[in-house]
Amino acid sequence: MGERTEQVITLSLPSSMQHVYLLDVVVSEILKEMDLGEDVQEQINLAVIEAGTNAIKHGNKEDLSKKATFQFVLADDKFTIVITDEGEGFTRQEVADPLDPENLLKSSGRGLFLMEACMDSVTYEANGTIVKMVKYKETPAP
Amino acid sequence: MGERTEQVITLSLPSSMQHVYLLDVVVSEILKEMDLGEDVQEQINLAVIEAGTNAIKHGNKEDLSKKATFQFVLADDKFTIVITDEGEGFTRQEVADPLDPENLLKSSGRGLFLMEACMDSVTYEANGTIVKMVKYKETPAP
Amino acid sequence: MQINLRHKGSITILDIEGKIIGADALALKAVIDEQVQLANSQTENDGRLNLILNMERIQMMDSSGLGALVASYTSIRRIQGRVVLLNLGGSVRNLIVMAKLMTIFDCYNSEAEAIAGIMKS
Amino acid sequence: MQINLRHKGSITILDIEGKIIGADALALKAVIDEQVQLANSQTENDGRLNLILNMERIQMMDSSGLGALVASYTSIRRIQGRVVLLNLGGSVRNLIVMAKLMTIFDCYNSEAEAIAGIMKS
Ligand SMILES: Nc1ncnc2c1ncn2[C@@H]1O[C@H](COP(=O)(O)OP(=O)(O)O)[C@@H](O)[C@H]1O
Ligand SMILES: Nc1ncnc2c1ncn2[C@@H]1O[C@H](COP(=O)(O)OP(=O)(O)O)[C@@H](O)[C@H]1O
Repeated sequence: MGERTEQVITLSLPSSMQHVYLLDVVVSEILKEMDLGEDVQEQINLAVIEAGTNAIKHGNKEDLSKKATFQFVLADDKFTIVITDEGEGFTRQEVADPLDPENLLKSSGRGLFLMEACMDSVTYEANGTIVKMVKYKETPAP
Repeated sequence: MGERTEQVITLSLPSSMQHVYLLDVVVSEILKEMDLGEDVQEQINLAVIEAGTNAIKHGNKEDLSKKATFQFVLADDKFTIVITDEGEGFTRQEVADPLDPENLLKSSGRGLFLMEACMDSVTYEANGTIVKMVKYKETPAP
Repeated sequence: MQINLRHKGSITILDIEGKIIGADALALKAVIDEQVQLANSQTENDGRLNLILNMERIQMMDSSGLGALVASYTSIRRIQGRVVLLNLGGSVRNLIVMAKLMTIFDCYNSEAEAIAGIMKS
Repeated sequence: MQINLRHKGSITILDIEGKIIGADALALKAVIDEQVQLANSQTENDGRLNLILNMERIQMMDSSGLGALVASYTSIRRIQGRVVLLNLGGSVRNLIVMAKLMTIFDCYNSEAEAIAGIMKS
Protein backbone atom coordinates (compact mmCIF):
# COMPACT_ATOMS: atom_id res chain seq x y z
CA MET A 1 0.00 0.00 0.00
CA GLY A 2 1.37 3.37 -0.98
CA GLU A 3 4.58 1.71 -2.11
CA ARG A 4 3.92 2.57 -5.72
CA THR A 5 4.42 6.30 -5.18
CA GLU A 6 7.30 5.94 -2.74
CA GLN A 7 10.01 8.56 -3.18
CA VAL A 8 13.45 8.52 -1.60
CA ILE A 9 15.48 11.67 -0.96
CA THR A 10 19.01 11.13 0.29
CA LEU A 11 21.32 13.58 2.05
CA SER A 12 24.85 12.75 3.11
CA LEU A 13 26.89 15.09 5.30
CA PRO A 14 30.46 15.27 6.60
CA SER A 15 30.32 14.91 10.37
CA SER A 16 30.40 18.48 11.57
CA MET A 17 27.86 19.92 14.02
CA GLN A 18 27.77 22.93 11.72
CA HIS A 19 25.85 20.86 9.17
CA VAL A 20 22.96 20.24 11.58
CA TYR A 21 21.50 23.52 10.26
CA LEU A 22 21.56 22.14 6.72
CA LEU A 23 19.88 18.98 7.94
CA ASP A 24 17.25 21.16 9.58
CA VAL A 25 16.43 23.12 6.42
CA VAL A 26 16.20 19.89 4.42
CA VAL A 27 13.81 18.25 6.87
CA SER A 28 11.77 21.42 7.25
CA GLU A 29 11.39 21.77 3.48
CA ILE A 30 10.45 18.11 2.96
CA LEU A 31 7.89 18.41 5.76
CA LYS A 32 6.48 21.57 4.21
CA GLU A 33 5.87 19.67 0.96
CA MET A 34 3.99 16.94 2.83
CA ASP A 35 0.44 16.94 4.07
CA LEU A 36 1.00 16.94 7.83
CA GLY A 37 -0.20 18.99 10.79
CA GLU A 38 2.11 21.54 12.37
CA ASP A 39 2.54 19.51 15.57
CA VAL A 40 3.49 16.41 13.63
CA GLN A 41 5.95 18.42 11.55
CA GLU A 42 7.61 19.73 14.71
CA GLN A 43 7.85 16.24 16.18
CA ILE A 44 9.47 14.74 13.09
CA ASN A 45 11.79 17.73 12.73
CA LEU A 46 12.98 17.32 16.32
CA ALA A 47 13.45 13.54 16.01
CA VAL A 48 15.59 13.95 12.88
CA ILE A 49 17.74 16.65 14.50
CA GLU A 50 18.27 14.42 17.55
CA ALA A 51 19.18 11.38 15.45
CA GLY A 52 21.42 13.47 13.20
CA THR A 53 23.21 15.03 16.16
CA ASN A 54 23.81 11.56 17.61
CA ALA A 55 25.15 10.20 14.30
CA ILE A 56 27.53 13.16 13.94
CA LYS A 57 28.58 13.47 17.57
CA HIS A 58 28.41 10.01 19.16
CA GLY A 59 28.63 7.83 16.05
CA ASN A 60 31.17 9.61 13.87
CA LYS A 61 32.71 11.64 16.70
CA GLU A 62 32.73 14.73 14.48
CA ASP A 63 35.31 13.14 12.17
CA LEU A 64 34.88 15.14 8.95
CA SER A 65 35.95 12.19 6.83
CA LYS A 66 32.99 10.15 8.11
CA LYS A 67 29.52 10.62 6.67
CA ALA A 68 26.15 10.84 8.34
CA THR A 69 23.55 9.73 5.80
CA PHE A 70 19.85 10.49 5.86
CA GLN A 71 17.31 8.70 3.73
CA PHE A 72 13.89 10.29 3.65
CA VAL A 73 11.34 7.83 2.35
CA LEU A 74 8.04 9.46 1.39
CA ALA A 75 5.15 7.04 1.00
CA ASP A 76 1.41 7.61 0.87
CA ASP A 77 0.80 6.21 4.33
CA LYS A 78 4.00 6.97 6.19
CA PHE A 79 7.22 8.96 6.37
CA THR A 80 10.36 6.95 7.14
CA ILE A 81 13.77 8.40 7.94
CA VAL A 82 16.82 6.16 8.02
CA ILE A 83 19.95 7.63 9.63
CA THR A 84 23.28 5.85 9.12
CA ASP A 85 26.63 6.66 10.69
CA GLU A 86 30.11 5.18 10.35
CA GLY A 87 30.74 4.77 14.07
CA GLU A 88 30.95 1.81 16.40
CA GLY A 89 27.33 1.75 17.46
CA PHE A 90 25.84 1.39 20.93
CA THR A 91 23.31 -0.64 22.85
CA ARG A 92 20.00 1.10 23.36
CA GLN A 93 19.21 -0.89 26.51
CA GLU A 94 22.32 0.38 28.26
CA VAL A 95 21.35 4.04 27.94
CA ALA A 96 19.97 5.47 31.18
CA ASP A 97 16.34 6.59 31.40
CA PRO A 98 16.27 10.42 31.44
CA LEU A 99 12.97 10.40 33.33
CA ASP A 100 14.51 8.53 36.26
CA PRO A 101 14.55 11.10 39.13
CA GLU A 102 18.28 10.71 39.57
CA ASN A 103 18.83 11.73 35.94
CA LEU A 104 16.41 14.66 35.80
CA LEU A 105 19.07 17.28 36.44
CA LYS A 106 21.60 15.84 34.02
CA SER A 107 22.43 18.08 31.11
CA SER A 108 22.32 15.31 28.50
CA GLY A 109 20.79 11.94 27.72
CA ARG A 110 17.37 13.00 26.41
CA GLY A 111 17.87 12.55 22.66
CA LEU A 112 16.83 8.93 22.17
CA PHE A 113 13.93 9.42 24.56
CA LEU A 114 12.65 12.38 22.51
CA MET A 115 13.09 10.51 19.20
CA GLU A 116 11.01 7.65 20.54
CA ALA A 117 8.41 10.01 22.00
CA CYS A 118 8.06 11.97 18.76
CA MET A 119 7.95 9.12 16.24
CA ASP A 120 5.60 6.14 15.92
CA SER A 121 8.49 3.71 15.81
CA VAL A 122 12.27 3.89 16.20
CA THR A 123 14.36 0.82 15.35
CA TYR A 124 18.08 0.42 15.96
CA GLU A 125 19.87 -1.77 13.44
CA ALA A 126 23.49 -2.76 12.82
CA ASN A 127 24.41 -2.17 16.44
CA GLY A 128 22.72 1.24 16.46
CA THR A 129 24.65 2.67 13.51
CA ILE A 130 21.42 2.54 11.52
CA VAL A 131 18.39 4.19 13.09
CA LYS A 132 15.05 3.81 11.35
CA MET A 133 12.23 6.12 12.39
CA VAL A 134 8.65 5.97 11.15
CA LYS A 135 5.71 8.34 11.42
CA TYR A 136 2.40 7.14 10.05
CA LYS A 137 0.21 9.68 8.33
CA GLU A 138 -2.98 8.43 9.92
CA THR A 139 -3.41 5.88 12.67
CA PRO A 140 -2.03 2.70 11.13
CA ALA A 141 -4.51 -0.07 10.45
CA PRO A 142 -4.68 -2.45 13.45
CA MET B 1 45.94 23.15 -2.01
CA GLY B 2 42.89 23.30 0.16
CA GLU B 3 42.28 19.64 -0.48
CA ARG B 4 42.96 18.76 3.12
CA THR B 5 39.81 20.44 4.37
CA GLU B 6 37.62 19.38 1.46
CA GLN B 7 34.09 18.46 2.48
CA VAL B 8 31.52 16.72 0.31
CA ILE B 9 27.78 17.08 0.84
CA THR B 10 25.59 14.88 -1.32
CA LEU B 11 21.90 15.26 -2.15
CA SER B 12 19.96 12.83 -4.28
CA LEU B 13 16.42 13.56 -5.46
CA PRO B 14 13.67 11.69 -7.30
CA SER B 15 13.11 13.48 -10.60
CA SER B 16 10.18 15.73 -9.84
CA MET B 17 10.17 19.46 -10.57
CA GLN B 18 8.62 19.86 -7.14
CA HIS B 19 11.99 18.99 -5.58
CA VAL B 20 13.71 21.97 -7.19
CA TYR B 21 12.59 23.95 -4.12
CA LEU B 22 14.41 21.49 -1.87
CA LEU B 23 17.50 21.80 -4.04
CA ASP B 24 17.21 25.56 -3.69
CA VAL B 25 17.08 25.53 0.11
CA VAL B 26 20.05 23.17 0.24
CA VAL B 27 22.20 25.32 -2.04
CA SER B 28 21.11 28.51 -0.29
CA GLU B 29 22.02 27.09 3.13
CA ILE B 30 25.41 25.76 1.97
CA LEU B 31 26.16 29.14 0.39
CA LYS B 32 25.16 30.90 3.60
CA GLU B 33 27.71 28.82 5.53
CA MET B 34 30.45 29.80 3.06
CA ASP B 35 32.44 32.97 2.88
CA LEU B 36 31.16 34.44 -0.40
CA GLY B 37 29.76 37.75 -1.57
CA GLU B 38 26.03 38.10 -2.18
CA ASP B 39 26.43 38.39 -5.96
CA VAL B 40 28.54 35.25 -6.11
CA GLN B 41 25.99 33.41 -3.97
CA GLU B 42 23.21 34.41 -6.37
CA GLN B 43 25.23 33.28 -9.38
CA ILE B 44 26.02 29.85 -7.92
CA ASN B 45 22.44 29.43 -6.69
CA LEU B 46 21.10 30.14 -10.19
CA ALA B 47 23.61 27.84 -11.92
CA VAL B 48 22.69 24.93 -9.61
CA ILE B 49 18.96 25.49 -10.15
CA GLU B 50 19.48 25.53 -13.93
CA ALA B 51 21.61 22.36 -13.90
CA GLY B 52 19.20 20.64 -11.52
CA THR B 53 16.19 21.57 -13.64
CA ASN B 54 17.97 20.17 -16.73
CA ALA B 55 18.89 16.91 -14.97
CA ILE B 56 15.31 16.42 -13.77
CA LYS B 57 13.51 17.62 -16.91
CA HIS B 58 15.74 16.85 -19.90
CA GLY B 59 17.93 14.11 -18.45
CA ASN B 60 15.55 12.05 -16.34
CA LYS B 61 12.39 13.29 -18.09
CA GLU B 62 10.66 13.67 -14.72
CA ASP B 63 10.73 9.90 -14.18
CA LEU B 64 10.34 9.60 -10.39
CA SER B 65 12.31 6.35 -10.34
CA LYS B 66 15.38 8.14 -11.71
CA LYS B 67 17.63 10.17 -9.44
CA ALA B 68 19.23 13.54 -9.91
CA THR B 69 22.32 13.64 -7.71
CA PHE B 70 24.15 16.72 -6.48
CA GLN B 71 27.61 16.65 -4.99
CA PHE B 72 28.68 19.85 -3.31
CA VAL B 73 32.44 19.87 -2.82
CA LEU B 74 33.61 22.57 -0.43
CA ALA B 75 37.33 23.31 -0.60
CA ASP B 76 39.37 26.24 0.69
CA ASP B 77 39.94 27.71 -2.76
CA LYS B 78 36.85 26.68 -4.70
CA PHE B 79 33.30 25.39 -4.64
CA THR B 80 32.53 22.54 -7.03
CA ILE B 81 29.09 21.16 -7.80
CA VAL B 82 28.71 17.90 -9.71
CA ILE B 83 25.24 17.15 -11.08
CA THR B 84 24.49 13.63 -12.33
CA ASP B 85 21.37 12.36 -14.05
CA GLU B 86 20.29 8.95 -15.35
CA GLY B 87 19.27 10.14 -18.80
CA GLU B 88 20.72 9.71 -22.28
CA GLY B 89 22.82 12.84 -22.31
CA PHE B 90 23.21 15.44 -25.05
CA THR B 91 25.83 17.26 -27.04
CA ARG B 92 26.60 20.75 -25.80
CA GLN B 93 27.77 21.92 -29.24
CA GLU B 94 24.41 21.14 -30.81
CA VAL B 95 22.47 23.45 -28.50
CA ALA B 96 21.52 26.72 -30.15
CA ASP B 97 22.99 30.02 -28.91
CA PRO B 98 20.25 31.91 -27.04
CA LEU B 99 21.93 35.25 -27.84
CA ASP B 100 21.56 34.67 -31.56
CA PRO B 101 18.99 37.28 -32.68
CA GLU B 102 16.73 34.60 -34.15
CA ASN B 103 16.55 32.92 -30.73
CA LEU B 104 16.02 36.02 -28.58
CA LEU B 105 12.25 35.65 -28.46
CA LYS B 106 12.26 31.93 -27.75
CA SER B 107 10.81 30.97 -24.41
CA SER B 108 13.53 28.44 -23.58
CA GLY B 109 17.15 27.54 -24.26
CA ARG B 110 18.92 29.88 -21.81
CA GLY B 111 19.83 27.45 -19.02
CA LEU B 112 23.25 26.22 -20.17
CA PHE B 113 24.18 29.74 -21.21
CA LEU B 114 23.38 31.08 -17.74
CA MET B 115 25.24 28.24 -16.01
CA GLU B 116 28.34 29.01 -18.05
CA ALA B 117 27.95 32.76 -17.47
CA CYS B 118 27.56 32.35 -13.71
CA MET B 119 30.31 29.80 -12.98
CA ASP B 120 34.05 29.94 -13.63
CA SER B 121 33.97 26.62 -15.44
CA VAL B 122 31.30 24.15 -16.58
CA THR B 123 32.38 20.75 -17.88
CA TYR B 124 30.12 18.17 -19.48
CA GLU B 125 31.17 14.57 -18.91
CA ALA B 126 29.70 11.17 -19.74
CA ASN B 127 27.80 12.59 -22.71
CA GLY B 128 26.41 15.45 -20.62
CA THR B 129 24.85 13.28 -17.91
CA ILE B 130 27.51 14.58 -15.54
CA VAL B 131 27.88 18.33 -15.30
CA LYS B 132 30.74 19.70 -13.22
CA MET B 133 30.65 23.37 -12.27
CA VAL B 134 33.38 25.26 -10.45
CA LYS B 135 33.49 28.66 -8.80
CA TYR B 136 36.84 29.81 -7.45
CA LYS B 137 36.85 31.77 -4.23
CA GLU B 138 39.45 34.22 -5.38
CA THR B 139 40.96 34.60 -8.83
CA PRO B 140 42.71 31.27 -9.37
CA ALA B 141 46.49 31.36 -9.60
CA PRO B 142 47.61 31.75 -13.24
CA MET C 1 6.48 32.54 -5.61
CA GLN C 2 3.37 34.57 -4.82
CA ILE C 3 1.40 36.71 -7.25
CA ASN C 4 -1.00 39.47 -6.31
CA LEU C 5 -3.30 40.78 -9.03
CA ARG C 6 -4.77 44.28 -8.95
CA HIS C 7 -6.27 46.83 -11.32
CA LYS C 8 -5.70 50.54 -11.86
CA GLY C 9 -8.22 51.81 -14.40
CA SER C 10 -7.64 49.80 -17.57
CA ILE C 11 -4.28 48.53 -16.34
CA THR C 12 -3.64 45.16 -14.74
CA ILE C 13 -0.79 44.98 -12.26
CA LEU C 14 0.83 41.77 -11.05
CA ASP C 15 2.95 42.09 -7.93
CA ILE C 16 5.26 39.10 -8.07
CA GLU C 17 7.10 37.98 -4.95
CA GLY C 18 9.74 35.44 -3.92
CA LYS C 19 11.73 33.03 -6.03
CA ILE C 20 10.66 32.10 -9.55
CA ILE C 21 12.29 28.71 -9.97
CA GLY C 22 11.21 25.22 -10.93
CA ALA C 23 7.57 25.10 -11.95
CA ASP C 24 6.87 28.70 -10.86
CA ALA C 25 7.42 29.99 -14.39
CA LEU C 26 4.58 27.79 -15.63
CA ALA C 27 2.30 29.20 -12.95
CA LEU C 28 3.30 32.77 -13.77
CA LYS C 29 2.74 32.12 -17.46
CA ALA C 30 -0.71 30.66 -16.72
CA VAL C 31 -1.75 33.72 -14.71
CA ILE C 32 -0.66 36.06 -17.51
CA ASP C 33 -2.29 33.89 -20.22
CA GLU C 34 -5.54 34.05 -18.29
CA GLN C 35 -5.39 37.85 -18.29
CA VAL C 36 -4.61 37.86 -22.02
CA GLN C 37 -7.67 35.72 -22.74
CA LEU C 38 -9.86 37.69 -20.38
CA ALA C 39 -8.88 40.99 -22.02
CA ASN C 40 -9.25 39.53 -25.50
CA SER C 41 -12.78 38.30 -24.80
CA GLN C 42 -13.97 41.72 -23.66
CA THR C 43 -14.94 44.72 -25.75
CA GLU C 44 -13.66 47.38 -23.38
CA ASN C 45 -10.11 48.51 -24.00
CA ASP C 46 -10.49 47.09 -27.54
CA GLY C 47 -9.73 43.63 -26.22
CA ARG C 48 -6.18 44.67 -25.34
CA LEU C 49 -4.29 43.85 -22.16
CA ASN C 50 -2.22 46.54 -20.48
CA LEU C 51 0.00 44.77 -17.99
CA ILE C 52 2.53 45.95 -15.45
CA LEU C 53 4.73 43.27 -13.90
CA ASN C 54 5.96 44.58 -10.57
CA MET C 55 9.23 42.70 -10.07
CA GLU C 56 10.35 44.59 -6.96
CA ARG C 57 9.99 41.67 -4.59
CA ILE C 58 11.39 38.94 -6.82
CA GLN C 59 14.35 37.43 -4.98
CA MET C 60 15.57 35.24 -7.80
CA MET C 61 14.48 34.16 -11.26
CA ASP C 62 15.75 31.29 -13.37
CA SER C 63 15.79 30.82 -17.14
CA SER C 64 12.25 29.44 -17.21
CA GLY C 65 11.07 32.63 -15.51
CA LEU C 66 12.84 34.63 -18.16
CA GLY C 67 11.20 32.38 -20.76
CA ALA C 68 7.78 33.08 -19.25
CA LEU C 69 8.44 36.84 -19.53
CA VAL C 70 9.41 36.51 -23.18
CA ALA C 71 6.45 34.26 -23.99
CA SER C 72 4.08 36.69 -22.26
CA TYR C 73 5.59 39.59 -24.17
CA THR C 74 4.90 37.74 -27.43
CA SER C 75 1.32 36.77 -26.62
CA ILE C 76 0.42 40.22 -25.31
CA ARG C 77 1.90 41.89 -28.39
CA ARG C 78 -0.17 39.52 -30.53
CA ILE C 79 -3.37 41.08 -29.17
CA GLN C 80 -1.89 44.58 -29.50
CA GLY C 81 -1.55 44.82 -25.74
CA ARG C 82 1.33 46.27 -23.73
CA VAL C 83 3.49 44.81 -21.00
CA VAL C 84 6.10 46.75 -19.02
CA LEU C 85 8.36 45.81 -16.15
CA LEU C 86 8.40 47.75 -12.89
CA ASN C 87 11.17 48.01 -10.28
CA LEU C 88 13.69 45.45 -11.49
CA GLY C 89 15.99 44.36 -8.69
CA GLY C 90 19.70 43.88 -9.28
CA SER C 91 19.72 40.15 -9.94
CA VAL C 92 16.67 40.12 -12.24
CA ARG C 93 18.06 43.10 -14.15
CA ASN C 94 21.40 41.28 -14.55
CA LEU C 95 19.58 38.26 -15.91
CA ILE C 96 17.67 40.31 -18.48
CA VAL C 97 20.85 42.14 -19.48
CA MET C 98 22.84 38.89 -19.81
CA ALA C 99 20.13 37.40 -22.02
CA LYS C 100 20.19 40.56 -24.19
CA LEU C 101 16.50 41.20 -23.55
CA MET C 102 16.84 44.76 -22.23
CA THR C 103 15.81 46.15 -25.64
CA ILE C 104 12.62 44.09 -25.65
CA PHE C 105 11.21 45.23 -22.35
CA ASP C 106 10.30 48.72 -21.23
CA CYS C 107 11.35 49.08 -17.61
CA TYR C 108 10.25 51.69 -15.08
CA ASN C 109 11.21 52.57 -11.54
CA SER C 110 7.85 53.84 -10.30
CA GLU C 111 4.28 52.76 -10.80
CA ALA C 112 3.27 56.23 -11.99
CA GLU C 113 5.96 56.19 -14.70
CA ALA C 114 4.99 52.66 -15.71
CA ILE C 115 1.34 53.72 -16.09
CA ALA C 116 2.33 56.82 -18.04
CA GLY C 117 4.59 54.68 -20.21
CA ILE C 118 1.76 52.31 -21.08
CA MET C 119 -0.72 55.11 -21.69
CA LYS C 120 1.36 57.18 -24.07
CA SER C 121 2.06 54.28 -26.43
CA MET D 1 19.59 31.32 17.29
CA GLN D 2 19.95 34.93 18.40
CA ILE D 3 20.23 36.17 21.97
CA ASN D 4 19.55 39.68 23.15
CA LEU D 5 20.73 40.63 26.64
CA ARG D 6 19.12 43.38 28.66
CA HIS D 7 18.81 44.50 32.28
CA LYS D 8 15.89 45.61 34.41
CA GLY D 9 17.19 46.76 37.79
CA SER D 10 19.03 43.82 39.29
CA ILE D 11 17.49 41.40 36.81
CA THR D 12 19.15 40.12 33.65
CA ILE D 13 16.84 39.20 30.78
CA LEU D 14 17.83 37.10 27.79
CA ASP D 15 15.48 37.29 24.81
CA ILE D 16 16.19 34.11 22.86
CA GLU D 17 15.09 33.80 19.27
CA GLY D 18 14.99 31.18 16.50
CA LYS D 19 15.92 27.53 16.59
CA ILE D 20 18.14 26.11 19.31
CA ILE D 21 19.67 23.11 17.60
CA GLY D 22 23.13 21.75 16.94
CA ALA D 23 25.80 23.82 18.62
CA ASP D 24 23.38 26.58 19.66
CA ALA D 25 22.93 25.05 23.10
CA LEU D 26 26.65 25.43 23.76
CA ALA D 27 26.46 29.08 22.78
CA LEU D 28 23.41 29.66 24.99
CA LYS D 29 25.14 27.92 27.90
CA ALA D 30 28.23 30.07 27.39
CA VAL D 31 26.21 33.29 27.51
CA ILE D 32 24.48 32.23 30.73
CA ASP D 33 27.75 31.03 32.32
CA GLU D 34 29.28 34.40 31.59
CA GLN D 35 26.42 36.11 33.43
CA VAL D 36 26.79 33.70 36.35
CA GLN D 37 30.50 34.52 36.65
CA LEU D 38 29.92 38.22 36.21
CA ALA D 39 27.28 38.28 38.97
CA ASN D 40 29.40 36.12 41.24
CA SER D 41 32.40 38.43 40.93
CA GLN D 42 30.41 41.49 41.97
CA THR D 43 29.37 42.62 45.44
CA GLU D 44 26.03 44.15 44.46
CA ASN D 45 23.09 41.79 44.62
CA ASP D 46 25.20 39.62 46.98
CA GLY D 47 26.90 38.08 43.96
CA ARG D 48 23.66 36.46 42.87
CA LEU D 49 22.28 36.27 39.34
CA ASN D 50 18.59 36.88 38.76
CA LEU D 51 17.85 35.68 35.26
CA ILE D 52 14.76 35.68 33.09
CA LEU D 53 14.91 33.59 29.93
CA ASN D 54 12.37 34.98 27.49
CA MET D 55 11.50 31.97 25.34
CA GLU D 56 8.67 33.61 23.39
CA ARG D 57 10.46 33.64 20.07
CA ILE D 58 12.07 30.23 20.23
CA GLN D 59 10.80 28.27 17.23
CA MET D 60 12.27 24.93 18.20
CA MET D 61 14.58 23.50 20.81
CA ASP D 62 16.37 20.16 20.85
CA SER D 63 17.58 18.03 23.75
CA SER D 64 20.89 19.89 23.99
CA GLY D 65 18.94 23.12 24.44
CA LEU D 66 16.97 21.48 27.21
CA GLY D 67 20.27 20.28 28.68
CA ALA D 68 21.61 23.84 28.60
CA LEU D 69 18.53 25.03 30.51
CA VAL D 70 19.01 22.36 33.17
CA ALA D 71 22.74 23.01 33.47
CA SER D 72 22.08 26.74 33.80
CA TYR D 73 19.48 26.08 36.46
CA THR D 74 22.04 24.08 38.44
CA SER D 75 24.86 26.58 38.16
CA ILE D 76 22.62 29.55 39.02
CA ARG D 77 21.20 27.75 42.04
CA ARG D 78 24.75 27.04 43.17
CA ILE D 79 25.35 30.79 43.59
CA GLN D 80 21.94 31.22 45.25
CA GLY D 81 20.65 32.95 42.13
CA ARG D 82 17.28 32.57 40.44
CA VAL D 83 16.28 31.67 36.93
CA VAL D 84 12.72 31.71 35.58
CA LEU D 85 11.25 31.06 32.15
CA LEU D 86 9.04 33.58 30.38
CA ASN D 87 6.45 32.99 27.65
CA LEU D 88 6.97 29.35 26.78
CA GLY D 89 5.61 28.55 23.33
CA GLY D 90 3.70 25.37 22.68
CA SER D 91 6.55 23.23 21.39
CA VAL D 92 9.09 24.28 24.04
CA ARG D 93 6.49 23.75 26.75
CA ASN D 94 5.75 20.27 25.37
CA LEU D 95 9.45 19.46 25.46
CA ILE D 96 9.80 20.54 29.08
CA VAL D 97 6.66 18.63 30.05
CA MET D 98 7.81 15.47 28.23
CA ALA D 99 11.17 15.62 29.98
CA LYS D 100 9.37 16.00 33.36
CA LEU D 101 11.13 19.29 34.03
CA MET D 102 8.02 21.41 34.63
CA THR D 103 8.48 21.12 38.40
CA ILE D 104 12.05 22.43 38.18
CA PHE D 105 11.32 25.64 36.34
CA ASP D 106 9.10 28.52 37.36
CA CYS D 107 7.29 29.73 34.27
CA TYR D 108 5.51 33.05 33.71
CA ASN D 109 3.43 34.54 30.95
CA SER D 110 4.37 38.20 31.37
CA GLU D 111 7.58 40.01 32.14
CA ALA D 112 5.99 41.80 35.11
CA GLU D 113 4.94 38.49 36.67
CA ALA D 114 8.35 36.99 36.02
CA ILE D 115 10.05 39.95 37.74
CA ALA D 116 7.62 39.77 40.66
CA GLY D 117 8.22 36.01 40.86
CA ILE D 118 11.98 36.48 41.11
CA MET D 119 11.69 39.33 43.63
CA LYS D 120 9.40 37.63 46.10
CA SER D 121 11.65 34.57 46.48
N1 LIG E 1 24.54 6.94 16.70
C1 LIG E 1 25.11 6.65 17.89
N2 LIG E 1 26.32 6.06 17.94
C2 LIG E 1 26.91 5.77 19.13
N3 LIG E 1 26.35 6.02 20.32
C3 LIG E 1 25.14 6.61 20.35
C4 LIG E 1 24.46 6.96 19.14
N4 LIG E 1 23.28 7.50 19.50
C5 LIG E 1 23.23 7.50 20.84
N5 LIG E 1 24.35 6.97 21.37
C6 LIG E 1 24.68 6.77 22.81
O1 LIG E 1 23.49 6.93 23.56
C7 LIG E 1 23.66 7.95 24.54
C8 LIG E 1 22.36 8.71 24.74
O2 LIG E 1 22.05 9.47 23.61
P1 LIG E 1 20.94 10.58 23.70
O3 LIG E 1 19.76 10.02 24.39
O4 LIG E 1 20.73 11.12 22.32
O5 LIG E 1 21.55 11.68 24.66
P2 LIG E 1 22.86 12.59 24.49
O6 LIG E 1 23.12 12.68 23.03
O7 LIG E 1 22.47 13.88 25.11
O8 LIG E 1 23.94 11.87 25.24
C9 LIG E 1 24.79 8.82 24.01
O9 LIG E 1 25.45 9.51 25.06
C10 LIG E 1 25.67 7.79 23.33
O10 LIG E 1 26.50 7.16 24.26
N1 LIG F 1 21.02 16.98 -18.44
C1 LIG F 1 20.58 17.02 -19.71
N2 LIG F 1 20.21 15.88 -20.34
C2 LIG F 1 19.76 15.89 -21.61
N3 LIG F 1 19.64 17.01 -22.34
C3 LIG F 1 19.98 18.18 -21.80
C4 LIG F 1 20.47 18.25 -20.47
N4 LIG F 1 20.75 19.54 -20.19
C5 LIG F 1 20.43 20.24 -21.31
N5 LIG F 1 19.97 19.43 -22.28
C6 LIG F 1 19.57 19.81 -23.66
O1 LIG F 1 20.03 21.12 -23.90
C7 LIG F 1 18.93 21.98 -24.26
C8 LIG F 1 19.18 23.38 -23.75
O2 LIG F 1 19.12 23.40 -22.36
P1 LIG F 1 19.00 24.78 -21.61
O3 LIG F 1 20.02 25.70 -22.17
O4 LIG F 1 19.09 24.51 -20.15
O5 LIG F 1 17.57 25.36 -22.00
P2 LIG F 1 16.12 24.74 -21.74
O6 LIG F 1 16.24 23.86 -20.55
O7 LIG F 1 15.29 25.94 -21.53
O8 LIG F 1 15.77 23.98 -22.98
C9 LIG F 1 17.73 21.32 -23.67
O9 LIG F 1 16.54 21.67 -24.35
C10 LIG F 1 18.07 19.84 -23.83
O10 LIG F 1 17.77 19.39 -25.11
